[in-house]
Amino acid sequence: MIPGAPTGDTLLERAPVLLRDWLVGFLPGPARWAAGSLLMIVAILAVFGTLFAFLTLAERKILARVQNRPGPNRTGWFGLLQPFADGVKMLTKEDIVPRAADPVLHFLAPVALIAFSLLTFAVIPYGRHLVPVDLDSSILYFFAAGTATELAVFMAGWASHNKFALLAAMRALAQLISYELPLLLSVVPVVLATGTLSATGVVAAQSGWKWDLVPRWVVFTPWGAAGFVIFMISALAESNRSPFDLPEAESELIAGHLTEYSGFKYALFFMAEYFGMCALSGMAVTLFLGGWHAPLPLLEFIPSYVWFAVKLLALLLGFIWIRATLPRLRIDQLTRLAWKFLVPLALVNLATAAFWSLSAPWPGPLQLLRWAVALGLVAGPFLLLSRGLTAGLRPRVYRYA
Amino acid sequence: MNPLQLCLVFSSLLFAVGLAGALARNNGILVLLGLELMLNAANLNFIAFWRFHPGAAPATGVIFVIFAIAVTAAETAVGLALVIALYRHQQNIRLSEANRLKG
Amino acid sequence: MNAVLILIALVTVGAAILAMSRRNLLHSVLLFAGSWAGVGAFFLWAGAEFAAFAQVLVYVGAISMVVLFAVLLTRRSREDLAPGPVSRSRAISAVLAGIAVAAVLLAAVAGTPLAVSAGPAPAVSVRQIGGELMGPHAAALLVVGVLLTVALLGAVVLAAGDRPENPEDAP
Amino acid sequence: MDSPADHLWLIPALPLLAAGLGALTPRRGRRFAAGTAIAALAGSLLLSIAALHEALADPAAHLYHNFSWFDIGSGVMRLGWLLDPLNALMCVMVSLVGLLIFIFSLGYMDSDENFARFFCFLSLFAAAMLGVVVSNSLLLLFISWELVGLASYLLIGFWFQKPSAAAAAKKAFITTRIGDLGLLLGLVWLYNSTGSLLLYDGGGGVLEGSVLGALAAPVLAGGFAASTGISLLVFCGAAGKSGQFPLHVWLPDAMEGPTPVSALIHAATMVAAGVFLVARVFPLFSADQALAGAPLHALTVVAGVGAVTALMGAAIAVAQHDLKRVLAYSTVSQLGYAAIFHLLAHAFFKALLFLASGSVIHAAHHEQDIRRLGGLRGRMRATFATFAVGMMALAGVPFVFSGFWSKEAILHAASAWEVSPLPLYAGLAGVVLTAFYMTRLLCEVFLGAPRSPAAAHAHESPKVMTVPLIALSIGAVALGFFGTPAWPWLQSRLTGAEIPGRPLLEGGGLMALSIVLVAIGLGSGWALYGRRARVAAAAPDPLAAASPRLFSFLGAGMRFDALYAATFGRLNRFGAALADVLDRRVWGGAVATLGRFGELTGFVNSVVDRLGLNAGFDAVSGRFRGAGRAYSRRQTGEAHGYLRALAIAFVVLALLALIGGRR
Repeated sequence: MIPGAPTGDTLLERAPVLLRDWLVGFLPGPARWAAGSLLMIVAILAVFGTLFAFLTLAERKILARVQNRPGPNRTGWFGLLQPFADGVKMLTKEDIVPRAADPVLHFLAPVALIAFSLLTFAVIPYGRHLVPVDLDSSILYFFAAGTATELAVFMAGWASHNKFALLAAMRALAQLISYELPLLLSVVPVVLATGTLSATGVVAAQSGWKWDLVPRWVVFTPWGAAGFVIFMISALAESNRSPFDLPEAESELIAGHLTEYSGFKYALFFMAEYFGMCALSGMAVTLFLGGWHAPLPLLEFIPSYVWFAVKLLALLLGFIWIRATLPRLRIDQLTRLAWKFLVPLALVNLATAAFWSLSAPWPGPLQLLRWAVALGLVAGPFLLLSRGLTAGLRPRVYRYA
Repeated sequence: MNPLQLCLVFSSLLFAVGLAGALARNNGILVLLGLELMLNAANLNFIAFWRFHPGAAPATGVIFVIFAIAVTAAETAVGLALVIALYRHQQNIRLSEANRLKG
Repeated sequence: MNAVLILIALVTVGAAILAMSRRNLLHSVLLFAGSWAGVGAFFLWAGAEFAAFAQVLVYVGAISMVVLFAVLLTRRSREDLAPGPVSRSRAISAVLAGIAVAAVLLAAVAGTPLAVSAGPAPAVSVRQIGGELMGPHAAALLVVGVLLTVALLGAVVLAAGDRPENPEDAP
Repeated sequence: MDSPADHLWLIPALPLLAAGLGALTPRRGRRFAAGTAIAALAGSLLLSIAALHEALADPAAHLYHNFSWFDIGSGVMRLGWLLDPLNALMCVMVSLVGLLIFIFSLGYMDSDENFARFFCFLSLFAAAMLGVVVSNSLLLLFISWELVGLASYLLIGFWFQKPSAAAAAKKAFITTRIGDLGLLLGLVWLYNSTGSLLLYDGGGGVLEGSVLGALAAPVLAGGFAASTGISLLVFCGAAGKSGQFPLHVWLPDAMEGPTPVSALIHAATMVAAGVFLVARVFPLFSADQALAGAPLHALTVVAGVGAVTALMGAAIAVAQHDLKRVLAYSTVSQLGYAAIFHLLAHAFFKALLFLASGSVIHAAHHEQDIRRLGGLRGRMRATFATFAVGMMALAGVPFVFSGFWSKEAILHAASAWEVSPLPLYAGLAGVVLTAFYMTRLLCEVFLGAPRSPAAAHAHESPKVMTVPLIALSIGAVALGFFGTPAWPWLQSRLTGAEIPGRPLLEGGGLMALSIVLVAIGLGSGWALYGRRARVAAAAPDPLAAASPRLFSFLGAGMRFDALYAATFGRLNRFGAALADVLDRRVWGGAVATLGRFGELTGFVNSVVDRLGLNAGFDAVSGRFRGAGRAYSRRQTGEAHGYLRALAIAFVVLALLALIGGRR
């Protein structure tokens, strides 16, 4: 492993791996790799499946609490069984397929969506030894898989042979494509700084503490913080959440491109959305929050995957929190935010990251100057562009009203 | 039948399918996609030779493919723009009807 | 080793053939996406990860979307997507041409003695590729960058055409 | 040096000024024009008398005043005025006779409407004549010579409405011009060999010793001396102007002009100019005398021509019916005698005869045919008297009249000439004939009865015309005494050497012979015409009765005109015809052929163009267009077509490569 993590390799740390080796040991040589990977897949599905379930519950509970109401507490103790109740409801509902719909695409859409979302989980390093697939360019793989989901959205929209569905699909696509750019651009500085495209490489680069107090996470650098903010906003948009959940917003276009779906397919869509959210949060943790590194050296004894889980849950609750508080954005405001605010910011951020890495070897006192310039480079454009955002907004003119 | 030849067979087939498709379909977009297939076949060859023919510097094959992909992307974008423009003029994109540019 | 290759080849070529023969335009586009993914898989099989992910990212992610949009933009009604039957003679002549080309290519492949290195795929790390790109191929990179911008701007201009200035939009 | 020659230029200048003023005066300024002309000539007369006085003071000296006219590059053309006895005498003679003629023409021309113009021409003529006389440079002489020719043309052709007058003027002008051509060539030759045209230039002049000697050297082939050649050429000019043998044809026709003009031209000046020129350049003529070997001496030629002219003139005069034509031929013959003294005398009585005939014509309303005149003795007594004096002087009636002495001197000189006796015999024959035709003229005109109404009404001319007649008759008589052999004052003045006076009768034999001849002439004339005066105008002339053919031959001026017409006329016509033929045939032909050649090239061009180029080009371009169209058909616009073509091409190429590669 990376030197400088002397105490982190405790028994607990290696427990999952030992477990797997033990299980796989029963099988003959060649099948061992297949079994191991199968096992990994099962583990991921299980963990994130339950996470999905309780996440829905948590979301509804928190939303309720924010709106000063108890939220689901009838099913099971404090409503803990609510997800299972939903699950049963979804499974028992009739799966209606419109006659004029394109059966193949209609069926294929949710499947593709789930498939591609799950693909993205393969490269996230959950723990020191818990990296399902350690690719040299895993970040690139993550985003390649991520963009494939757009196809599924289109399929859903088109296959349901419904004007609203198609229109919603188009809006969703516009949003997804718009926010893909800032997403990628905010990642580029991280790659630039760490010098590698593999997730484990990035996490390894964020190991260690400065003055044994401040961990060397990317988020604690000026451009890292800006990048993290941009990444989170884009992630929200990518997963159609909160202020950006226009496509399936109830008050707008019924259920957006999901209108013609019901029953289990609808559940699948719902699950895929949550998986997307989790995957993006996981990548955010890996890239910006130091992956499975502990915040303080003395907390090293706690196993790495625990830290990963903590950070992940924190981000997820953040998502839910934002959903509870922020109003929904209009489609033109949404795209303007992406193109006129986030993309330029990301580009400038790239410049600051370059400056940051070039000015690294500056002697002591100059470090302050380095910080000052970096902060200026981050804050300046932010203020300028934000002022640009609100200028020129005109009341929306309805052409066909 | 060494793997390289297999790869070449694979790319040839892909190329042939692309060509046949381009020739067969009357729809502008599909012709473009057929073209796309042919280009991919070429990329395929690059990687095949990169993989099985160590000789040259290690990364050239991959870099060539990356550049090829970029150029193809640009080409497709322009092609599609042309098709859209064509559609605007003749309200359908059947290439057999778009033969005004003739001697 | 070869089995996987053959599998990928079959899938890709099959998807391609299906795509070309489908009457429903959207299905063929999606199948095309599938075949491109197949090519990506081949890249992966050959060991060039970066090329594979780039291929998937560019083709499956971006180009298929653009094609889909193009398809939607160039139809007047739903049934447009299912174009009329392909004229018999054209199909036959096309297939014949395809077969002829395939035959020639296969003959060539079979005929030429190809030296094959048995060794494993040369491990090319992303850093190495980055170095190469930024080093000797920096100029090519810049040119491709410029090419992309110019092409896409041109595409926008071409496709946008001269949308009439909408009177309502005027303040 | 303020020599008298300095003022010489005034003499010709005054009449020239008068001519200028005359030209400007309008037709009604008659009195003014006549007045200025006469005043000017009177002035120049006084000046010439003064000049004569100075010249006589030192007869041998040739006073000259040269000035440079203009300079041509390196050489300077110099002109000059000359004063010596010969010049002075001539000046006096010309201006005196001129003045008398001017006064006479006052009366004669007063009925003519171009009166002013007439006087302008007269003054111009006088100025030119004086210019010839006083000039020291041959060039200046030549210039004024030409002016004289011009003036004579203008005057002869004064009544230009009459076609015969115009023709006569042209004839006079052209014949004198031919002579002048010879003169010009002589001058050019002279200038070429001596480099100067000045007669007397302080030793450098043409007539001075050194230059003359050089000229005399035998230069030309055939042993001719340069001076002989030059002098012969100069003599041509003189012959032309004074009507010598070959070029005399214009003189009788010049009678077309008004009588004062004829008088002025034939009596006093123009004809005298030729003889004066010879006298002027006499040293040049005699330069080759010393040259023994020369086959021909200039003077012999002059003498020969003179003799022939005299004999011929006299013969023709006999057969003339026109009053003035008789006098004209008599002038021609008198000039044959070519001697200065005779010239002076002749000037006076010939002018007298002309003016007398002028007053006869004036009185008889321009009737000039003597056959229709007659019986004027009673009617015009003064004219008859003066005419008789003139006739006797001309005929050479002994002792009293100047004509006799001057003729006597010439005959004496001719007899002394050893070269050949021919001139002497011709001279003597001339004397007889002259006496004969003058008496014929006198009888026909004045005696007998008037044969026409004009003659009947003739009355004496007004005083303004008869006074000059009387003056001239006094001159004719008085002048003779100055040159008698006994007292050769005049000759000695002229030659500058004192000639010893010969006793009057010393040359008795010759003088007696001539007296006898004159008597014979007069007698026969009186016998034929005096006793039996002509009865009627149409009556045949007694001589004609005797020998009609000879008479008519002489009457027609020995048919010289016909001869010339036949020779030069035809030559001219032949030349013109030749030129015309040449022009039309040769030149026209050349141009025509060129034109045809142009047509030919044009035709060939069009043929080549039509067949070769157009056809060729059209064919080729047609084929190109065909090929082009064939190719364009290939471009169907069908995208698939192109792709299919590509595929097929690819397959073919691949096959070739494979098959090629395999082998």
